Amino acid sequence: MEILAEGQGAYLPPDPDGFRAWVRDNKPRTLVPKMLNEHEAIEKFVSDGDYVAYDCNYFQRGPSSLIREIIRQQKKDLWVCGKFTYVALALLVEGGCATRADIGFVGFGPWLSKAVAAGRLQTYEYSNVVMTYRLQAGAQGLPFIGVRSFGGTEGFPQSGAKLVTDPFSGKPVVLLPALNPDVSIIHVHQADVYGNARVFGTGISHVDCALASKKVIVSAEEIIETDEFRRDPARTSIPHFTVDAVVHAPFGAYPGTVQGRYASDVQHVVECFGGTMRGDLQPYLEKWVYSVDSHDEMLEKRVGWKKIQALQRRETIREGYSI
Amino acid sequence: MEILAEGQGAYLPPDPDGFRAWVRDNKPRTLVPKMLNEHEAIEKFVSDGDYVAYDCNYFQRGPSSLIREIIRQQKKDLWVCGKFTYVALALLVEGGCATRADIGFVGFGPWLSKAVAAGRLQTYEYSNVVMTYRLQAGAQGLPFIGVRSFGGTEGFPQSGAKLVTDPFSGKPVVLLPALNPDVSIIHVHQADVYGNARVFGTGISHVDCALASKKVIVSAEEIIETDEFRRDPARTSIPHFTVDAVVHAPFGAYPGTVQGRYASDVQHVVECFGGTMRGDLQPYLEKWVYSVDSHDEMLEKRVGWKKIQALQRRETIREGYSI
Amino acid sequence: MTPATHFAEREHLICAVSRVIEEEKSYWVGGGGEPLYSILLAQRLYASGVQYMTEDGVIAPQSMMPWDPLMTMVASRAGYRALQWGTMNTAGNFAQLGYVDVGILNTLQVDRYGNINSTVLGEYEGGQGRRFGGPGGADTIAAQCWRTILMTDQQKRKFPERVDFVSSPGFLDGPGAREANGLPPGTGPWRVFTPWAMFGYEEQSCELMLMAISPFVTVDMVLAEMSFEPKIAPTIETLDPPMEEELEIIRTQLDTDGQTTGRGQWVEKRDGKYVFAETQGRE
Amino acid sequence: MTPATHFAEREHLICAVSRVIEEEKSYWVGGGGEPLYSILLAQRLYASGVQYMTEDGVIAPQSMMPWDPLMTMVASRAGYRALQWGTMNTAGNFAQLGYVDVGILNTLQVDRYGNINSTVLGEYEGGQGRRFGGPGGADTIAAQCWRTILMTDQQKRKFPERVDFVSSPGFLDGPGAREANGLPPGTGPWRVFTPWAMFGYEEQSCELMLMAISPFVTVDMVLAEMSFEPKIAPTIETLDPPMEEELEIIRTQLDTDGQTTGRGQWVEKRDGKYVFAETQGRE
Repeated sequence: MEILAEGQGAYLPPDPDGFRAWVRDNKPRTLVPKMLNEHEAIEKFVSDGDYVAYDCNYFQRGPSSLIREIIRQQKKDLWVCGKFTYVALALLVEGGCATRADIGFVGFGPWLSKAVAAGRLQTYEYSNVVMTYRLQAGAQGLPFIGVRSFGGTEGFPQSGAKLVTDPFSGKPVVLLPALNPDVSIIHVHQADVYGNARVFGTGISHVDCALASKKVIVSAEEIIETDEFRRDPARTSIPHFTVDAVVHAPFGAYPGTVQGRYASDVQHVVECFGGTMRGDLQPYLEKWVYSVDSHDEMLEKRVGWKKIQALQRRETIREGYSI
Repeated sequence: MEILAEGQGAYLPPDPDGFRAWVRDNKPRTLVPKMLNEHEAIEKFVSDGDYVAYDCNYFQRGPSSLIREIIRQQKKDLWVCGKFTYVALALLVEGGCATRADIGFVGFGPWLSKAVAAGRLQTYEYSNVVMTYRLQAGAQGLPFIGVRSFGGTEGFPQSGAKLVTDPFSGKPVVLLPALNPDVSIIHVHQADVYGNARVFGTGISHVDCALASKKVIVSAEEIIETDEFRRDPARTSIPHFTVDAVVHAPFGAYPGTVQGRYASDVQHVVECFGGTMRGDLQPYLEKWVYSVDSHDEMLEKRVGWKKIQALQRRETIREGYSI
Repeated sequence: MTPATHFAEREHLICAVSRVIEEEKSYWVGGGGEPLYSILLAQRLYASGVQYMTEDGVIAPQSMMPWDPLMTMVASRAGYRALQWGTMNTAGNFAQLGYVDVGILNTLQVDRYGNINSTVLGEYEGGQGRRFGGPGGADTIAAQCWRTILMTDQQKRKFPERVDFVSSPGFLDGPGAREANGLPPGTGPWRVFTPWAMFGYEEQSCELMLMAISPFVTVDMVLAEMSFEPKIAPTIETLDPPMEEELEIIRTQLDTDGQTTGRGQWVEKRDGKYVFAETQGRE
Repeated sequence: MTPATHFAEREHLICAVSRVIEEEKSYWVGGGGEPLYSILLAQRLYASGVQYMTEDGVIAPQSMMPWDPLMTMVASRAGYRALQWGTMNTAGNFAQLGYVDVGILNTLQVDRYGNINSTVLGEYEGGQGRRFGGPGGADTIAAQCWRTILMTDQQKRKFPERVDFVSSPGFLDGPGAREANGLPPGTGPWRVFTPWAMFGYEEQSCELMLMAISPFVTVDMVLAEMSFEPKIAPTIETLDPPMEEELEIIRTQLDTDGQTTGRGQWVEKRDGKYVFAETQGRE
């Protein structure tokens, strides 16, 4: 199994044995209550230097309130899993939190060019599916997984991938290093206090994120009884023992949408996106992050009940988003 | 990526490119009606010499009526994916249909020893999860997948697995060849006429079986409208374009159970299992397969309405088995 | 159908792509913008049963109209009444298995061999180039769908001899290069559409080949907006203009405020000929 | 609890295993038989919150009692009110990730290094051995759970020096062999229970070590029913007999017709001592 080519990008080295040892020593197996508020959860489970994954993004069922809390707490030197993301990376970079990113897709604009040119952000190049495959391998406890794409691109040399000879067919195939983030943050429709969680509708890689990560913070629109999970076990997306903290965060994906619950706030999205395109996100961060103490305060002081109602009113589809 | 050891067992060689070409040329993408009766489905889509997978088994939401039809049509030289199976392999061997099996778990007893000793059955050794991992790789279009088990066993030399040096960590890891069966047969709770299908409750590898196989026959307890799938798309287990034939088979898992629908027939199970333990399944095959023309005739003449009702009556749990 | 007399060149682009969409093929499209508008238009006029999937694992939806620019992926209206919901790997796996015939993509740059850049304009090394968002799903689409359709603008800087960065693979360096890098055989670029032209690829050389032009430009105008000379098909066809019925759908259901299609130049029929319009924008 | 005075040795086996089950650990057990009865008994008496999974991806069920011998995996009563339902790979992945502390397994043979045979008695090659069903889920359980508990009978043929076929890995050939074959470090055999004895492993040599015997046998009786001489712990404990409360649960909820536990020898208390009984079977 000859190595034909290999990327030279830095990557979080796959360490399935180390991950297993972490799970053995840190993850309770029984039903342990894990409710924390957003401040406690981020303070306790996101450390400077962590590799951070989140599922979906700032506008689409993402853990937006937790992303803002990371910025509010000024976490440093984070390495971000940039699959299917958009402005979240921009906010984390401009907030001084993120210095590295594995790129599937990230929001572009002057902020990105400036951050890269100034050396404030180091990027490594992948693609969205290549990143979700890496997470799948991490979620299966494997050191690597093959993929039939990515070979021949100019992202490949900037990555941790290798082109090898398939020992079964003799043909070339790309191997990707498994990814086990230090922490993942995932916004869900429903969770219980122990961390059992349900996501309705499509997602990017939420289940794999939870299984692959050493630390997992779930924020949930609703907290429900554990017995509710037992009534329809096929609907459990994430089982409790993988989760470290549960944050009750109604409108936690704001300004994004949560399918079947509320629409995204168009005006806010334009404001945020505009900041990335102007390359100046500080006013946005000041208004929506630094000048409020918490997600709840932001909802109350910056959004208001009337808009909250309007966003709920605009989301009129229910099919598939409840049991 | 050195090869440290490799099994010497014959195996269906992984051929992701060949599988892709098959899909390109044989799988309609649009909603094409695919209803066939069991005779037509097996006649058309199971060929002598095929590698056959089925999900679950003769006693547990398996495609039991289709297995009997394979025997009735005296298909020859089948190579059976023996994951999590039990008497089904015994029936296929004693019916003269199966001559090879990849073994995860199969029903034992004198029939097995005799068939192996007489050279009527060639076995290759794996384990249940090793086989479902092989199917997963096949269902992802990959040539192989790693696994952290199987190494060091005496099944390994009788398999298609290889022990290689992980090019990322330098540690040894087992690689399994992907498995793309020629045909898989899967019994489901609900399907539409195009092949969209739902399985409720747990399963072994039903989704991966459908995605990994060149030809897919689904038998269903109920045929439902396509719009029913659209009302809860997360519940679709198998999408239509992977399926070649849909057979309406109420009680298709008989004598086994279908969760939420009917219990297994204890008396029948004992009769069948007894045949495997005595090493004489011909009376069983005569009574339940050869002497009836079809599954419907078997239900009518050998089972009867009273027992059908009783088996439905005995299955009293509904939670999780409907929408 | 009635040929239109006043339309945006980007509307024309969407109409042109919609007409090559085939009912019996399966598609992977981005979550918004021109690629999606093209297939939605085709569904409504030319291929009602055609099925598409998106990157978040939405399989064959019946998206709720009118389309909203913020109604991107992982949104209820975009995934409405799909046949299946999964995740990104659901989409990736189906493509890797060969179940997806055609991918439709926007691109920043495309070169002679159909390579796609969505990462950087200028030098990647050193960090001084102008950075973009990366391949997203395009790498998988370009590698694994049997064919890809690219959509871009007809501008010199969009058609360099070699893209500044190969984010997603075209034919890479030419015949055989995809397979040598582990990509599935029999796949690759198929068409490039701009508002002004339709390109294919010459089979043997894998090089971009001009096949058709829009009725409001000439071959020379097209070639002037490319940094390299493409192969030229023996016969250059002229693309049909948009039809009123197509525009009606684009304007009332797909891009109701013209956010995507309103940009660029407008075209009108004057003295029996299609020419660039004096009036820009919808009436 | 009240020590029982008349019980099957297999009932004793189940009780002994149930007492080593720890609430804060997670388990993977087979879908029926002694391993499952042991954890169900523990749930009812010693570790009410303990969670187990089965091979078909049932995570932490509240199985409906009484247990039915045909109520194996993929059956509604066995998976009732679980916290999650998945597939075999769900179970396999959790184990591979290190989430499963203990696997409990039946075995046909176990050897000095804890290797497990469920494939063949006699020679594999040539096909003349007596064939069994293969490892099933045991290979994964034995490779990936942090510890494994084996359950078998105390018979010479069940304890050969080397199993006829290593279906699932114990310590293979001794220290380091698991890691050299790609298995996760820090895992391996932990206990072997028979109706007569409990074994562990000597840490340095990885060899089977007798740790405790049942109150109705002697060390010599145990050793006489092994084909090799195991290590012997410095102190040999005596296992407690079953308690009436345990037997009540086994007989009314778990193995109501004695199909599994009724086989083998029965034990009774006579003159203050536990001895093999004259009366076999439940009263």
